[in-house]
Amino acid sequence: MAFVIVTAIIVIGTVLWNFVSPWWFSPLASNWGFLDTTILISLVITGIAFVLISAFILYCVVKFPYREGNKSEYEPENPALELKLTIITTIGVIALLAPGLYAWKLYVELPVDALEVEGVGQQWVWSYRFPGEDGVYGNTSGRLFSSKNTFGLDPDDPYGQDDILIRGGEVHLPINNKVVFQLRSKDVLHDFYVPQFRAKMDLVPGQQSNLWFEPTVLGTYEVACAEYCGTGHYAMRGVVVVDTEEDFKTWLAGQPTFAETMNEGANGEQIVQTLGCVACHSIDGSDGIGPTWRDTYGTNRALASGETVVVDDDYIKTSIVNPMSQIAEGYAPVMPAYATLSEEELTAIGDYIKTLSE
Amino acid sequence: MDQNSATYEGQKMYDPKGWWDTYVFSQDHKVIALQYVCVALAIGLTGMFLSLLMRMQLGFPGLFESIDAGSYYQDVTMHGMIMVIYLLTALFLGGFGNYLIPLMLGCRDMAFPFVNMLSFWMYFLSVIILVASFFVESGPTGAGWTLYPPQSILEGTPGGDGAGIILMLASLAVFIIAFTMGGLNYITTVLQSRAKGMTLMRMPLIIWCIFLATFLGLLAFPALLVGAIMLIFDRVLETSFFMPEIFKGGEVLDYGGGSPVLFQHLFWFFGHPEVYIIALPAFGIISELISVHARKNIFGYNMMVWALIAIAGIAFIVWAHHMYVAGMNPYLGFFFATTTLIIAVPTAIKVYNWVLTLWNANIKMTVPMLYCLAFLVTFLNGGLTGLFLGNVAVDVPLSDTYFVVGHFHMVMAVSPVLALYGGLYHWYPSVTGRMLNDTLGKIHFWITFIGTYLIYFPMHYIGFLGVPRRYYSNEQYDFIPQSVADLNQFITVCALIVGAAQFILLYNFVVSLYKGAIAPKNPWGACTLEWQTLESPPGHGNWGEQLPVVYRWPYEYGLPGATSDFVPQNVPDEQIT
Amino acid sequence: MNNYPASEKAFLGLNHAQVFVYVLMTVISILFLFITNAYLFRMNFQDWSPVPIPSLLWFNTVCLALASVGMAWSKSGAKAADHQKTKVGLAIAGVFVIVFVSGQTWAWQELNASGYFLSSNPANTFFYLITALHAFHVIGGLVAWFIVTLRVFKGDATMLQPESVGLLGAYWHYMLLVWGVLFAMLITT
Amino acid sequence: MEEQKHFKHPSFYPGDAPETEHPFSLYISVWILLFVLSAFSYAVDLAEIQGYLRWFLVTVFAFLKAGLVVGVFMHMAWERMAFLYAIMLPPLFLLALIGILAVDGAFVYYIRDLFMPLVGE
Repeated sequence: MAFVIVTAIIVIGTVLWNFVSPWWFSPLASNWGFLDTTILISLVITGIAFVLISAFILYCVVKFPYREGNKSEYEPENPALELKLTIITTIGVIALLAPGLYAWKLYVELPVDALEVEGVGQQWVWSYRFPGEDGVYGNTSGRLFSSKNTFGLDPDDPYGQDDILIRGGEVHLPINNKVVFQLRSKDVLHDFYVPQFRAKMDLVPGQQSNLWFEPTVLGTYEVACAEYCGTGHYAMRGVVVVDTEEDFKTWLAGQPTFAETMNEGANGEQIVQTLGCVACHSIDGSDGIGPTWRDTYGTNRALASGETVVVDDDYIKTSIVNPMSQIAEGYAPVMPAYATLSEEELTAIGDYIKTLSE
Repeated sequence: MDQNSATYEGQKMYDPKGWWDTYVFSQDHKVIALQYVCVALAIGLTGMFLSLLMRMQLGFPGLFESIDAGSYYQDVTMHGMIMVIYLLTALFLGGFGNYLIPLMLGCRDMAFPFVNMLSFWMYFLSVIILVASFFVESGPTGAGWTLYPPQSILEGTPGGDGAGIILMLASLAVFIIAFTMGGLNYITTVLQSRAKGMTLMRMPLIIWCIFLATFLGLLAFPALLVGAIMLIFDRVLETSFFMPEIFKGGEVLDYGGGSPVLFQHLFWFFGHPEVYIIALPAFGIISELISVHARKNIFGYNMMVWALIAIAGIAFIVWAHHMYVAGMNPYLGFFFATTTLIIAVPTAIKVYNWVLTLWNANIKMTVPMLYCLAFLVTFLNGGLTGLFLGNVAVDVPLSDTYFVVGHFHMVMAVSPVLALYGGLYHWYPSVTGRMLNDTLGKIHFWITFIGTYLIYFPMHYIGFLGVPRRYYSNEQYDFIPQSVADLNQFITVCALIVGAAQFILLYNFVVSLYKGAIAPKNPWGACTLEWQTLESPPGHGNWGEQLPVVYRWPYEYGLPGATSDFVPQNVPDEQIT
Repeated sequence: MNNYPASEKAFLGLNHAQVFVYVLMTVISILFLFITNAYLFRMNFQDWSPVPIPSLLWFNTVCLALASVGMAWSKSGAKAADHQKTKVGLAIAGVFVIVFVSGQTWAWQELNASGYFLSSNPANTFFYLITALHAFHVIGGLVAWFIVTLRVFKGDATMLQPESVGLLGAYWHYMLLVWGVLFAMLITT
Repeated sequence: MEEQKHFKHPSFYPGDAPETEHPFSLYISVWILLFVLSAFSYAVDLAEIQGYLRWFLVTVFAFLKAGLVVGVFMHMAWERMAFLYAIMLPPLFLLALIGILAVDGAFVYYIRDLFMPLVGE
């Protein structure tokens, strides 16, 4: 009897929970409301099945308890009943599948009149590219990546010169405008996911994947990485700002083109953003995978080896080029070596860290 | 008759001669089964401990300084791999398969006892290699249990600098060899060594389940083997099977042209049948237990067998439902969503047949029956949420969130483990000749059932909210409210309690071995052959001089006209009273 | 190999060892099917440049075929209870398989010497991987051959029965078949 | 009640059960169905449907016919059939991997050709 009561509570609780749960869909901010509808359809159909079958189990347990000398009914088979059940199940499955397939058709057919954005993932930062005035992306290649050409654009491609590059993880989008995201990755798998937009797609190195949605609510949304991408996976946070059409245009006009970025000198802040250093080293003083950079220059640093060093230009450079040599105490030895940065770039990073301590 | 006794004499020559032969390098399927169970439970405890470490971090972030992000991901990886492969696959097929196949089919041993022994020792070796990876420099691999490249190959991944990933892949390769040896044995035994009268359609359902699961394994594991070999090549020899151009640590690496999606195809071509390799034996255990303890014949045996065959077949063409948002050709989604939802129909038939077995039955609420019923509830819950994830568009907002974690733990962790415990309580008397303690069993049951439901059920809802899985901490995100952190704390407390409760089972096992009530020969009144042996527990060779002869199907409960409410399989019609 | 009685109706009239080996062959087929699959998937991509197949491979193929002929010879001897013929067939088969395996390693060295390194192109990697995997399985057969031959020379007459020689032969014919398919794939793509 | 004493459900004892006679009409209707299905197969040829669709349709009709024959005429042999299906069906599905991988491989090639033409240079 205890089993019946407890299980009945569990089943009723499971159903009621859907109405009282403090956790529910994040407020919708895109055109993908239909995906929520399909989830609700699924919830209703599966909920009915769950309650009916559980209730049947509990009824049987109550109705047919063991009695000494009693015998169960001998009924090995009932093909008619099984056929009926199979048909009912099939109908239920079709009722689930049909809206799902329809929604998927909408999801994979990319609109042609949409704004195009390329999303590029790397450990552990997001960056974006707009095709610029000519509306055509320049060619890219995985072989052309460098700490300067962080998008791997072909410098000789005329289409690429006016491509607008967004480095640093914050992208703006115009409201009520279809957006097609073309996604690629520099290193490992990532996944572009904004909970309020519902849409989601993996970024795969060496190929391109697509995703489209239409932002419908103004505001600032967080981008989370939804495909495990290494130690900093949970810290790979980006921001999407949904603007009005005009604000968006103003913002976009202020962003550098590829040609401009290739000509600018080494800028420490830009480098640490594009290399994704800030995923682990915070600039606001909070603790991360690595030590923070806020107010750290010139302080003493205890090392895992037991020594103590002063955080100066030399220490910073060594820690970038050969991080394993001087691991700070209390932190895991997980930082990759950035051995190919030029002396100029290293100095720029050092200068930038210095500014965080003023 | 002559033939039987002659072979009995012949078989006696193979009786173990010393301590080593009896307990260590034994070729007796029952001892090998016990060895499998013990090793699998030991490594499973390790896996559970790792999961508790993860829960400590999620529930109380930063409380344990030793759990940093890197080691958290290593724990995640090893927990997944250990539980899926080294615990559940090994325990169901190596443990239950070895013990039950010869006993239930009425033969003396596996077809190739020596190969069977080799299979266990290879498995043992694979576990040793796996455990060794905890002790190498920078620890085991932290690439996630799916071992997706490029992540798994690159240095800089948690545990990626040392030999962790190589040991992992080597261990998998050895495991696959062990599984193949065991699996060929099970197939041969089922095909060849059945007792007289034991036609295929008189085999207990659990044997069908193990047989089909073995078949799935034999056909699916080579995909993993090929993937693992190619992954080792990419890692050690710097080839580019799966590796495209990669820019990492400020430089372009020496790879190019490969496709990470190819590995995902190979992995899930193994990975999805693997789900059924675990689920089918659990189905089998439930089919046995529910019939025995409800004192009623299983409903729709034929349909059950055909549903199993259908599940085993369709299981091979649903693999890419794990990859809807993985960057494969999106139009494949239509195909895989359809096949995935089709597989729901035979699975539903199985559930219907279990619950219809309860109708007009004579239900004994024994401990195994409790586990059975709890399995039905959790499997129902987990199976139905599977319909969300298999349905391609519905999967988009839910994939890679806690909804997935809740779903697969419900369907692949809680329900098989409940079936497993039910099976352990059910067959313990057959193995040891003693009963397990009922009170302890019930305490263990309640804590496990309610605890696991409380752990995994709320996860679905933070999945709706969009909390991504495999996050070391959620503190950075504004869309994740404080209540999620509170929930995580609650779940961690539940997990600790459930984890501690598993020691009740261990205690019960050990103590009942010496102090349990002496079990009668057929304590549950079951029809299947493993309870009809001459001695209980059965000795080497199982059957004494005479092999049993089978006269009926294995679920003859409540036969009209018979005085007893069950008729064992080896009782001829004339002897029914 | 097995000392326990089978049920009266064995599956399709096969004995235990036959079922074991045939199912094993299925599993091996699946393994090669997967690798072939991966090969066909990968060869489409832009960075693929085929390997020139060393002509030595043709010679090796003939050797493997002759080994199969040796096994067939041996089986016909076993059927006729002609022990001498059985032994001669076994010996011929063994020699040719050893030649095959050494020929394969020779071909690798040849390729490596002419600059087709394992990791320089996916086509090269696949060539080495596929041939090595096949050779590995052939060596497995060689071990079985070694055990059988050893027992024959110890005077174990059961090993000269058509069943045991035939089963060993079946595995080798099968290896030839697998090699035929793989080789055809390697030279045509 | 005497009859009931050794009651057995016939489907579990195929060897013991008397051969059940099918009504003649069943055979007739199956024959007609077979003819209809064959007609469909020919219709595919006549309609000059080409490419994958043709093979798909032809295979589907062939399987349906096979299923009918197996299901109705060979029901006595279904123990053996269960077995052969159990063994033959899963490997058959492995062929799906070949098809799917071919489709997906072509897709990756296409994507790279479109967006990353410099790959491989």
